[in-house]
Amino acid sequence: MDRLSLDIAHLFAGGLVLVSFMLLYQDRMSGLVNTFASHAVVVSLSVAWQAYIQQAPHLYITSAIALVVKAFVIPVALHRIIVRLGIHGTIEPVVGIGQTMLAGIGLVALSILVMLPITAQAGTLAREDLAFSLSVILLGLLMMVSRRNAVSQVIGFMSIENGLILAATGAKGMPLVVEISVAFSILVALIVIGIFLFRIRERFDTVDVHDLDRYRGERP
Amino acid sequence: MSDAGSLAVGAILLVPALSAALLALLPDDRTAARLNVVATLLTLGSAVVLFAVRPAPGHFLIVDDLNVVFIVLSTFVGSTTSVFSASYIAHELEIGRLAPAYLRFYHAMYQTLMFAMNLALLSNNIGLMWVAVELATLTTVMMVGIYRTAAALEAAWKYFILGSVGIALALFGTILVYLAARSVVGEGLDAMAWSVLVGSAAKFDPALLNLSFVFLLLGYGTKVGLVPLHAWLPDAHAEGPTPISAVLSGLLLNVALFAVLRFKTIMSSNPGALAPGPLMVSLGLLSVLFASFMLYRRHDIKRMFAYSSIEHMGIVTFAFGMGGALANFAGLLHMTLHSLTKSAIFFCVGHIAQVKGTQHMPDIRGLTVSHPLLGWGMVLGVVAIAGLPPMGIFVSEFLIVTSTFARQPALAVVLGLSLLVALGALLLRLNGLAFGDPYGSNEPSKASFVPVFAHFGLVFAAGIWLPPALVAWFQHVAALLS
Amino acid sequence: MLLVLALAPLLTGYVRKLKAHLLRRQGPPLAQPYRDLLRLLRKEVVLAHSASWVFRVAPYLVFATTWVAAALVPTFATGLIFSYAADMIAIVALLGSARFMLALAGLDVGTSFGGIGSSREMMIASLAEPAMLMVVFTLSLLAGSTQLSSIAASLQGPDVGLRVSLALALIGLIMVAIAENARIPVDNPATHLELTMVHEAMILEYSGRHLALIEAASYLKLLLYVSVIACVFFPWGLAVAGQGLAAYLAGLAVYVAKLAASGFLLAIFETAIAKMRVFRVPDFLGAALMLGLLATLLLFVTRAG
Amino acid sequence: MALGGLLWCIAALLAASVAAIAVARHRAATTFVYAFALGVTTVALVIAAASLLAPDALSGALTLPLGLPWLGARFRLDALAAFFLVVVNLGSATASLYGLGYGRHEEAPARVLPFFPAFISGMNLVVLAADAFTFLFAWEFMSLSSWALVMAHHRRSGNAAAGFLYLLMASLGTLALLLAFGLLAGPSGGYAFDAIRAMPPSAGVAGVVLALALVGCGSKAGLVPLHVWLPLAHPAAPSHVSALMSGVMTKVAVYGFVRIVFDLLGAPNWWWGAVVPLLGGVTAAMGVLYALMQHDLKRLLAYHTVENIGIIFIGLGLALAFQAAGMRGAAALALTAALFHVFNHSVFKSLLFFGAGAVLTATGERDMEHLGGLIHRMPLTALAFLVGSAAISALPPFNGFVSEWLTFQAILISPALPQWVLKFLIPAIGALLALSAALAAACFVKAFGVTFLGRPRTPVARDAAETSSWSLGAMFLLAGLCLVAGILPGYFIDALAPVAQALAGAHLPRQHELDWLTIVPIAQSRSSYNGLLLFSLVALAAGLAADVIHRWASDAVRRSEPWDCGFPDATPVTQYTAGSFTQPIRRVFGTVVFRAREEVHVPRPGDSSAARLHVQLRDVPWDLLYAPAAGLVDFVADHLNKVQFLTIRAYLTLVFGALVVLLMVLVVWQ
Repeated sequence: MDRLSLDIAHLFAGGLVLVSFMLLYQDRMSGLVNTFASHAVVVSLSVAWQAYIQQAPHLYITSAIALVVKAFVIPVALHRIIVRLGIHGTIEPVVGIGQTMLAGIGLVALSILVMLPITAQAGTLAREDLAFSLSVILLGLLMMVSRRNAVSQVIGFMSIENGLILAATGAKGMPLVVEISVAFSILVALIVIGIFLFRIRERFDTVDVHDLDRYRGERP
Repeated sequence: MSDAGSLAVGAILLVPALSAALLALLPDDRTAARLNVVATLLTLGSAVVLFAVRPAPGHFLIVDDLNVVFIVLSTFVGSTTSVFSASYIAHELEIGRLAPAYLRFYHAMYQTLMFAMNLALLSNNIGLMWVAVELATLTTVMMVGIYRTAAALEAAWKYFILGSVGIALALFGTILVYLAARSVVGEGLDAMAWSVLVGSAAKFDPALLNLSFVFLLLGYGTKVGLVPLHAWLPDAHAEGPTPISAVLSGLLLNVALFAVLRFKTIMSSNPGALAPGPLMVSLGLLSVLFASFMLYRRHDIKRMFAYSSIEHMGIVTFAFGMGGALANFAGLLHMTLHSLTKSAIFFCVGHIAQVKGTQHMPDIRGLTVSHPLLGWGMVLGVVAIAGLPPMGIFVSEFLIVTSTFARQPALAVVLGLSLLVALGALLLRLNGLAFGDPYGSNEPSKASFVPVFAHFGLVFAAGIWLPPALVAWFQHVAALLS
Repeated sequence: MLLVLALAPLLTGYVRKLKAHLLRRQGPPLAQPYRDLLRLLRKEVVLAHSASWVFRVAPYLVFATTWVAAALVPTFATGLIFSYAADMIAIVALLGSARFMLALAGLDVGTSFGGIGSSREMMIASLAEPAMLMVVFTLSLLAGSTQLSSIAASLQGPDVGLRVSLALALIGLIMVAIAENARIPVDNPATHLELTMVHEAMILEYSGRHLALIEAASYLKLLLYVSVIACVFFPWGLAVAGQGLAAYLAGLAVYVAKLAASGFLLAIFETAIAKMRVFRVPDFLGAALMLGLLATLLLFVTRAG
Repeated sequence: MALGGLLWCIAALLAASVAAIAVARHRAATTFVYAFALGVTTVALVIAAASLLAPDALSGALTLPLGLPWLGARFRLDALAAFFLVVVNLGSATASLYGLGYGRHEEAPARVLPFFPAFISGMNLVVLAADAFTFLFAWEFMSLSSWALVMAHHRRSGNAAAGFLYLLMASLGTLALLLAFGLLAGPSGGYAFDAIRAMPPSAGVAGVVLALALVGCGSKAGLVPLHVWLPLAHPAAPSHVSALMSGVMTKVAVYGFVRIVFDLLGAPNWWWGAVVPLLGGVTAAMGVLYALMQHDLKRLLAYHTVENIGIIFIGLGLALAFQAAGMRGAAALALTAALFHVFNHSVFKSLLFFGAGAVLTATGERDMEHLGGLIHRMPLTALAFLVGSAAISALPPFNGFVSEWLTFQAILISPALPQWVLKFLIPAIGALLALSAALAAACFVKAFGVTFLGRPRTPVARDAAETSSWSLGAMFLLAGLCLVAGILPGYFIDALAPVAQALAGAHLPRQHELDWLTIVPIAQSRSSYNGLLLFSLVALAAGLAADVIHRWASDAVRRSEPWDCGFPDATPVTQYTAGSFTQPIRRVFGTVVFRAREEVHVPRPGDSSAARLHVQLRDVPWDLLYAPAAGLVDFVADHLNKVQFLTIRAYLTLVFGALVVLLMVLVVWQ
């Protein structure tokens, strides 16, 4: 049972990394949002699996939250925003997709390298999960860095949160407080982001962060 | 005894929370301001009680030598700032920069921020602390954006993005710490409680700890404003309301630093883990160097002092990174004095900006002629922040530089030179601000100078004479940290 | 003291006479300087309106300081009374203060010529003094003292022998002396051509007794330098204190002879050489300074060898 | 106890400055503050003098529970401190006396009165401090209060810049001293001077400390090339403060150097004796040359401070050299010469600044080219200033000559030193010293002549008025001191004996028993000087001549137009100006030292416009050191400033990069 469950856990974690790569690969808004939805689905699945093998029922809540909020609510909201802002066009990534992919692979390698010295004492399960979640986080960061568009940056940020959830649930027996806080923070984060996008929409024609920078005080 | 202590702890947390709720409902701005002051004073009072009695550490809350210093400091600065904010906000309402609706929001947020910071300081649970810091971040984001100008929104947005990323990194670090602890102290709350972690950190897996410290340092370091994670800080200070700038510089940075310190103690009590010192020293030195050069091209007065906050946070981090009883002592002292001085400076700056109607320094001249109190307050502030006697920061910088030079001459030289560079920039600006022929409006300022000179008085006293009790306290804490 | 006062004009007159002779002129009589002084003393003083008390006090101070300085030089005998009051450095400094006062006086009336004089005089002095001091260094390092008497005494001693540095010092000292006494080629006491005059320009505004005093002072200065050279580099026949009158007389005779000789040399030198441009003077004196320094350094080398 | 009394005086001064803040607006405040300061400093002066004459009886140590908690604020009164306290409080007392009159003309008393007593107390504290923290605290406090005084007239153009440069250089010095004490104290933090004395550093460390001390104290004292701030800041302050800064504060810096190098640093190394005098000699020569080029009276005086500091450091360096060679007597001679010059310079420099202040109040002019003929309107000031000029030009019978004479005597012993470098170097330095002395004379002929003599060049100079009697009193007090110290140096040298004994382990033979009050540093046969005798002889001769002439010859006087070699034109413009006076010397030295360039614009015939002489001088140290440093800071600031204007994405990239780098570090580490 252990062996199998481990493999399945790996499967999910690895799947998550894969989806992160797909996120990087996307260059259209709507496609990006849909991919993110699937990202959330994978996360919720893996969380559910963890709940199952750890006999930790409270994890089901987390997975449910992830599924509902991030797989459905947020994508819909994002679609709305996109439509309203009229930016289904291309995302104009800063660097080409190819280089981004290569960088992503490098990051994954790095995260594995970092995890290697950790002794098995912490539990192989945790260790592998950590490696994967770390790479998901790094990929999310890479995404935020390599996109010009506010919405895609938000998506990158949320994929980071997914990575965190993966790590948190991988950590066996971690008290509930963390999940709550994660969900809570994401919720608040969404509210704030929504408010901001709304206000920004009021003032600018686009949410491209690049344009915001013109409005800084000290531009000579 | 201890129940009195737990009562005090409860008060520290509940008073801000309740008054936040109350203020959210209260329409009248005058009473709101007063209530704000009263609440902060109450909190301060109950914080002082903790000196006398303290409750036994629980699962979620703890009061120990380290955080009492921070709590008293933050509640004190919080109360003085609320006094200042009363007069500041009144003026903002007059000129109609703030709508009353936003005012209500502002006061509620202020108390929420107090609550969050006290919680972060008091929490005995790394997860809880993380939540508190997160809450503090969100509230400050709200307040930075409160003016709804393009620049303000942009600053808030930047602050929000960078802050959330930092918070995310911190969370990952927290999880790693839990993992490291779990295999030793077993699952559950114990594995996240300071009181337990510090004791048994020696047996943790060093590799995990190293990894976690990297993430925590970056995560909370973003809040501290260490270069290169500092980008949010100057704009957030410059665009938000001045009381918030004061609170940010005076308190929030300390709270984040406090978190870093907590984890540093865990790290340093584990022999196998890599010494956290070098990382902190290099980040701190980088911040000092960078910030002191950035001071030169500033035109916005609040942004300039924000950079000086970065510089001083760098100094403190540097000191704690150097470690050793002397350096730790100096670091604590420097942090305390810096939050006092910097908040006082921001009080002055707020009034100046209101009187002159601008934050653009070239348009502010000859203050000692037009507004002697404000002008000399400014001079005093720059003298203090530049670490010149008789103000207290001289003491801490003296200790830091001398104690470092005996151990790491090169580092001390770099530190000293960058301090000199910073001094040059500040003086250059001061010449323009305080001296020369006055320029701009000469309307008298209805400022409340009590908070300003209360802070300066304390800093001055610290420069002349440190009370032995305080010294013993700091030395004890310094011993704890090293 | 009175002796030097008595002898000084004589020397000057003697030099003038000699020069005249060398120029195939039959010059003024030897006693001419005395007559000049007396006549000037009897004349009234013409003061400019803008002259202040500095202008009137200066001559007396100049005269007095120079006189004292001259009196401190062991002319014909060493170990005179008061000779311990000041060593060679002090003497140089005394002359310096005399010059200081004179230069101020030159500026006092507020004319262009007075300014020219003072400024050039100070420029020359600023180089001449160090040169002089360097010479003093050489001598005192050699003699282990800055007291003129003891320098002379030690140079009388057999162990001195002939030294390169001494020769250099001598040359340097002579150059300084020429400059300080405003002789050709640095300055020409006999001209009032504004482009060239230095010393004369300073005292242009003076008349009557003031002029007399200043003239006397300059006579004294010349005598002083000559006798310094004489007693330091040709210390033979100096009487030692307490040797009795005969020795003193002998010393006196030798001294007068020395004066005559040096005066003769000076006259020849002056007639042989042409006046140089003012801005060549610094080079001239710089050379003197270098010589002095060189002498000092060579001293070590010879010591070492 | 003496120390306690002094500390009470300091406390009183501080209290006065606090009170001054309150009452500064009041009319009587000026009189009150200066009178109070005068009283207190006089008391302090008496105590200090007493404890200098009887050092064993009155010296002592005291620790107050201030400053660093585990260390306390330590104070100690020994012979050295006592001597410098005499200097400090003498200068302060006379400055206060002068201020009683001068302060009335102050336009912004509220910006002067509070800081004046604070400044004095700061200087006193530095001298009394006996641990590194208190020392640096007082040191920086002194700088800060004097900075405030420099900024008193902040509206005048250039003063703000001067204050900026001043405080920056002062902080540089403090930083250097900070590092020096960091080395001396060691990682354990033994900041008390006793602890430092207990464990003297190794030779290498001592060398570094010496260098740091040279930077730290030299920047305050004005050693070339750290002097740039001095001629800007000193003149900017009110004149009696300029006197304090120039005459006294630089001496406090010298005290710092002596305390660190002679007292704390242990046995000197021979090369110190080469470096320090060389610096001193260069400083002396450069300082006086700079001074010659100035037309601003107060700036000229400030540059002369640089020169005299150089002379003092020559003496100190010689003392180091002799000490390293174990020649105690010679070391004592050199040290005595230096310290005596410290005293003398403080006296006549204060006097000269007072005179300049009087001129400034009378005419509102600092530029000599607009002055002249003042001796007719303010004869007493002129007399005092003349005495000061003679003293600073090292002319007998005044005090400046005595100390330089002693320095020369010390130089003359140098051949006995073992090292060949020193054998050759020190006479050359002697040449520099002689040169600077002669140039100083030239410079003060110019200063006095152009300012006071001649005919007034401007209306303000024509109808100037004599200054107040308080100020005159202060000036004549100092002038009298110049003369007394000049003709009776023996007593002063004896008073310095305990200091020399404490620092050099030997002292000069007692002087005042000798007949006729001659001073004999080493031996009668070697060298001796008798100021009294010279003075009386000169006076006698002058009196005699005057008497004889007035009795036997005519004393008739006729006033008339100046003859001026037959030139009738009498407009004051034709006078020699300061610029034209120094033209020959500028020709000689300027091209080398200042890369001076002169351009003469002579209008073509028929063109009636005035011919114009344009002189351009460059400050070489500034061009070589300061300009590049400032340029570097600007460059870095400009390029770092770009970081302020990045996009959020770029900032995120920074965070990201930091994370990746740290992770890589981790990987490499394990």
